[in-house]
Amino acid sequence: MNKKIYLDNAATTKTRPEVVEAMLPYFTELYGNPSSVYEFASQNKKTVNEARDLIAKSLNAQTQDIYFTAGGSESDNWALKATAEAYKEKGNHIITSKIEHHAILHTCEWLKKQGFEISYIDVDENGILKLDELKKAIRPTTILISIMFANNEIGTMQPVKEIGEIAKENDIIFHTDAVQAYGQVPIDVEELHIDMLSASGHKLNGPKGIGFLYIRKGLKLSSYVHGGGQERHRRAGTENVPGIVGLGKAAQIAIETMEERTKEEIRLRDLLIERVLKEVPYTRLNGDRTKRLPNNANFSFQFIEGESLLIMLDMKNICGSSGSACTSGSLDPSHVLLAIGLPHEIAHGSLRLTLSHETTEEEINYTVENIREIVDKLRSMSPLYEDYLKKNHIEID
Amino acid sequence: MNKKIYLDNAATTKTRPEVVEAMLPYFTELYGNPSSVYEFASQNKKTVNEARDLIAKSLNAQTQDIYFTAGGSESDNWALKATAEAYKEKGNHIITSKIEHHAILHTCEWLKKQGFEISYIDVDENGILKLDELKKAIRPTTILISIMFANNEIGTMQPVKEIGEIAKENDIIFHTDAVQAYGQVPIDVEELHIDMLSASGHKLNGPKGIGFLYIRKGLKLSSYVHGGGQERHRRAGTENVPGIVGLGKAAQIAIETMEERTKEEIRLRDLLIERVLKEVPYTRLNGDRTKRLPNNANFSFQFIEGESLLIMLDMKNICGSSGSACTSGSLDPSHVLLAIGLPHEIAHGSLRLTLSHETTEEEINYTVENIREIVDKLRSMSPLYEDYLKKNHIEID
Amino acid sequence: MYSEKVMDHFTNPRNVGEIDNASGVGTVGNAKCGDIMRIYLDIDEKGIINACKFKTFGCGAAVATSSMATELVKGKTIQDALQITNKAVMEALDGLPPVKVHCSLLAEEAIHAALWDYAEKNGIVIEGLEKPKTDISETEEEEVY
Amino acid sequence: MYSEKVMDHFTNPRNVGEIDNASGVGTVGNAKCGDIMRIYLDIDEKGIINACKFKTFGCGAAVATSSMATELVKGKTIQDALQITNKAVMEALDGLPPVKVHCSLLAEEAIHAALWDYAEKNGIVIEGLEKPKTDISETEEEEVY
Ligand SMILES: Cc1ncc(COP(=O)(O)O)c(C=O)c1O
Ligand SMILES: Cc1ncc(COP(=O)(O)O)c(C=O)c1O
Repeated sequence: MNKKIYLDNAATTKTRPEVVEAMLPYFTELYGNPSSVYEFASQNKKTVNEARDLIAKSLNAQTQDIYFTAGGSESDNWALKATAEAYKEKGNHIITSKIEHHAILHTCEWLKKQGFEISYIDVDENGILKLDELKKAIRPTTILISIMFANNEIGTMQPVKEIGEIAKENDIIFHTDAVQAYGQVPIDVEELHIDMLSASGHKLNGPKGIGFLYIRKGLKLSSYVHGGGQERHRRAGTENVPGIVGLGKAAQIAIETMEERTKEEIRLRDLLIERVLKEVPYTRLNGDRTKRLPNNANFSFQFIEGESLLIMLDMKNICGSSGSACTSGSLDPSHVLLAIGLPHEIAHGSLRLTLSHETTEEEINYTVENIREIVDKLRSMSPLYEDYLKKNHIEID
Repeated sequence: MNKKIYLDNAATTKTRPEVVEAMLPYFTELYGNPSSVYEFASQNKKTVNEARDLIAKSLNAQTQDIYFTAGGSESDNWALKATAEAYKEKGNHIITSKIEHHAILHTCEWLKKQGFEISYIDVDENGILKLDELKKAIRPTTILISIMFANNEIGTMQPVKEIGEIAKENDIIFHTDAVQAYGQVPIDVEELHIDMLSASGHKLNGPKGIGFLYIRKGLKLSSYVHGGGQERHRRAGTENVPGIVGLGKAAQIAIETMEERTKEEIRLRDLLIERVLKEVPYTRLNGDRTKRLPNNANFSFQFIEGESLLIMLDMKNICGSSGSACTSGSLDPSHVLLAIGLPHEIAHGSLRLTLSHETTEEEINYTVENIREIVDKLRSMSPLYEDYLKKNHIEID
Repeated sequence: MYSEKVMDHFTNPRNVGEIDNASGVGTVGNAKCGDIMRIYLDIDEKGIINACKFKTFGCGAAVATSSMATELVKGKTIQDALQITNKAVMEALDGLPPVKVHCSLLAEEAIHAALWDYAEKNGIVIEGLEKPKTDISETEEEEVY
Repeated sequence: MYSEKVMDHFTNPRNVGEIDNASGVGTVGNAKCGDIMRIYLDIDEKGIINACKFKTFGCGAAVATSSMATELVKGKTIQDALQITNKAVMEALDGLPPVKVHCSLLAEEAIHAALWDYAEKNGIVIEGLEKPKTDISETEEEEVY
């Protein structure tokens, strides 16, 4: 295929043309600073709040509880650090999981240096949080539970409602990193007892550099970026109006098209999973078979290493990833794959393919065929495969 | 005039069409995550680093010392908080000025709560930092001097070189908030001994929601947004590629056109200043007459209040501001105008007009005429003016 | 930011001016907070407010509330004028942004101050009228979207 | 990310395979770090490396350095082969990204390990050859733009 086959939508997505269209006027025409007095700019304040309103409704939240940020990482940092700061009188204990994104994990490490204690709850072999361990980890000093809604590598969705209930029963604030889930699956912050929620525009076909943090009314979080009075004095900085407009539009489309879109994504994802598992031996699917994001497939191919697989797929115009984008380049295998119990050498041979609404059946079939060939080729070069064959007296060719 | 006359370019600017043009491909075509392995995305990494390189060159800095952020406020917060964190063993004293932007002042207040001591240096009646006070404020525990390059309200430019030298002599880190200056006046971080510098895209006809922090190599600042390994592990979050491209393009144009552009802006600014001072009685110019940003004029009109002036100008299609955009809506008069010694009631009656490369002489003349009329009208309604006239036995009409 | 009514009263303020030898004059607010309102009343022997003028140093809302307050007061008896609350002024203006509510309080207070001045000048006591604060500065309310 | 040379040697690796009854075989690296290299040498009685094959589990750079290393070794004497450093391998590949430098070290080490195996099998001592570490894992260098 000459066309690029983009199967890395968990890393980032193509901004929808309608989203760009919606943003454009706010660069060169309606460019005013929303905090300004004159009509020309106060219109922008309205526009920003319309986006806020739309996003709030999509979560069953209050409009004023949505705060725009520069993306998922800032939202995660803000949620954790500000909670720690605001509630440190109550306690210094935070609970999270072993499979969180680094925006959570590295922030927790930083908080640990400031004197906070962090419990990292285990997940089972499919990546699902062990609820009994969560319950056991709760202390009188626990101020926050932060568990991601869906994992960015293996796509596993957590029992968020149960977690929310546990948090509520114990009067602990519950934050969820929904960067991968928002726009992909329905989320109701009331029903799920979510107190804070992070999301990022570029994961839902919106622009990069914009996201939001939902903060339930009543939480006394301080601001993270100090300065001007924007975002009800909680997040300083001239509003990224085009970004906010783009995020609002992307959210609107994602929510409106969710049912139909994800139905098709699930169909193609299942085709991908079934074919790969059937046609490529010594392969496993990572993550829960059903409790997973509609667009996520994650495989481990024994005896081969992920990066070489990725580069060879790239040469066939297929974009995939191994682990998360922001840790590629690192030599460590994914902490998520290790947490679900994979041995290192198998964790190294993993491939994440994440679909979009533009993915076609033809693309999936082409991808499967190339995976098969490339895995074959790499195995023929692999000393691990050689050892395995010899040990088990298997002859090939 | 039917056309809008935008004279609030210190609040935010129109994104140049060339900038939008440069950004567009990165939304819907080259949308890949720069951290990804495949060719499609690693191109973006190159693009991002080209922008980084261009900005570095414009400051006479090293490419790897430019770190992209979400804007001026984040840069300011990062610079101050990370320095405080990294150098707290050395000392807990920070020096800044009384006329900084709130992104600096509110961060300092926050740091004070964390146990840091802050000295706020006075400025003279033109807004110029009192260097002797700065010198006297230095203690063995001083770890940081943060003084803005140019003030956002009154446009006064600081003796940055002298400040840099004082910092250097005393082995203190020097940060400058150059959000208003970058792209308007030449800046050489080597010559001026600047260790850290904040800038924001939307102040130089670039996009909103993007900025950078220059951090001189060797400073051991920790990251502010923790997470993925972007920006050399110092600022997590998927890169805002379109924003970075836009900032790069805006910086390029701003630097290339600086000489010619600011020459014309200075001519029109001086026309504005001269006509207003001559034609509107009881008026003063705030800020230094010559050491000021090319595009800034800031007046105080005695006996009237700024907001009503702004709204009436707005009805004549003229966009201006009183004080900074992010504090309008606040009832307090500008801390900057108070710091240069204005009494409250005069500080309340101030008007900031900031020009762009698109400003015309016709617009300036139209603006002067309207200011004259509106100030007259508001004075005729003012009890302060009434009192003044009576006290001085002045008859009008 | 402002309702159409507010904009109308701001740009075409009613009753701007002074009244020579007014029955009562009240000035409230202070320049520090950025709002000063002065209200002049012309009250006839029957206690009817025949004319009411104002001068205001302040924001758009301050001017508009002054204008509206003078309109509401005109033609009223002293007792009726006393009943005009800041709420009534705000309602008549189709509302004010939360940060501007204090302007309407200022307008109410200015009327009271002028009535107080009238009472003092005439050595009478107006029932229900307390000595007004001349200096009203509210703490800013949190902005609501 | 990779130079053209690296891509060439990665996608068309030279000398992939095994040598039956090889004179020496060396395996270095470990699966934990994600790189394992195995080099087979066929050394004739004159001490000339007649053939050299490899198998590698690892990233593109690991494969490419293996391929290049086997190319450099082929036809060399044992002593000349010993002189082939990781720098030489990198240079021959027009460089490697900083995070991948350890792959070239691995390739150097794999040659040494195969030579060591050859020496042990033949009960000889090769001058200048120390017992190689079979497990090389460098700490990652900071990325440079
Ligand atoms: C001097 C100064 N510093 C910092 C900022 C904050 O920049 P931003 O609004 O892009 O966060 C501004 C503008 O608002 C400014 O003028
Ligand atoms: C689960 C999760 N959390 C947080 C992030 C960080 O989001 P961003 O890169 O927009 O800062 C990501 C994506 O990178 C993610 O997948």
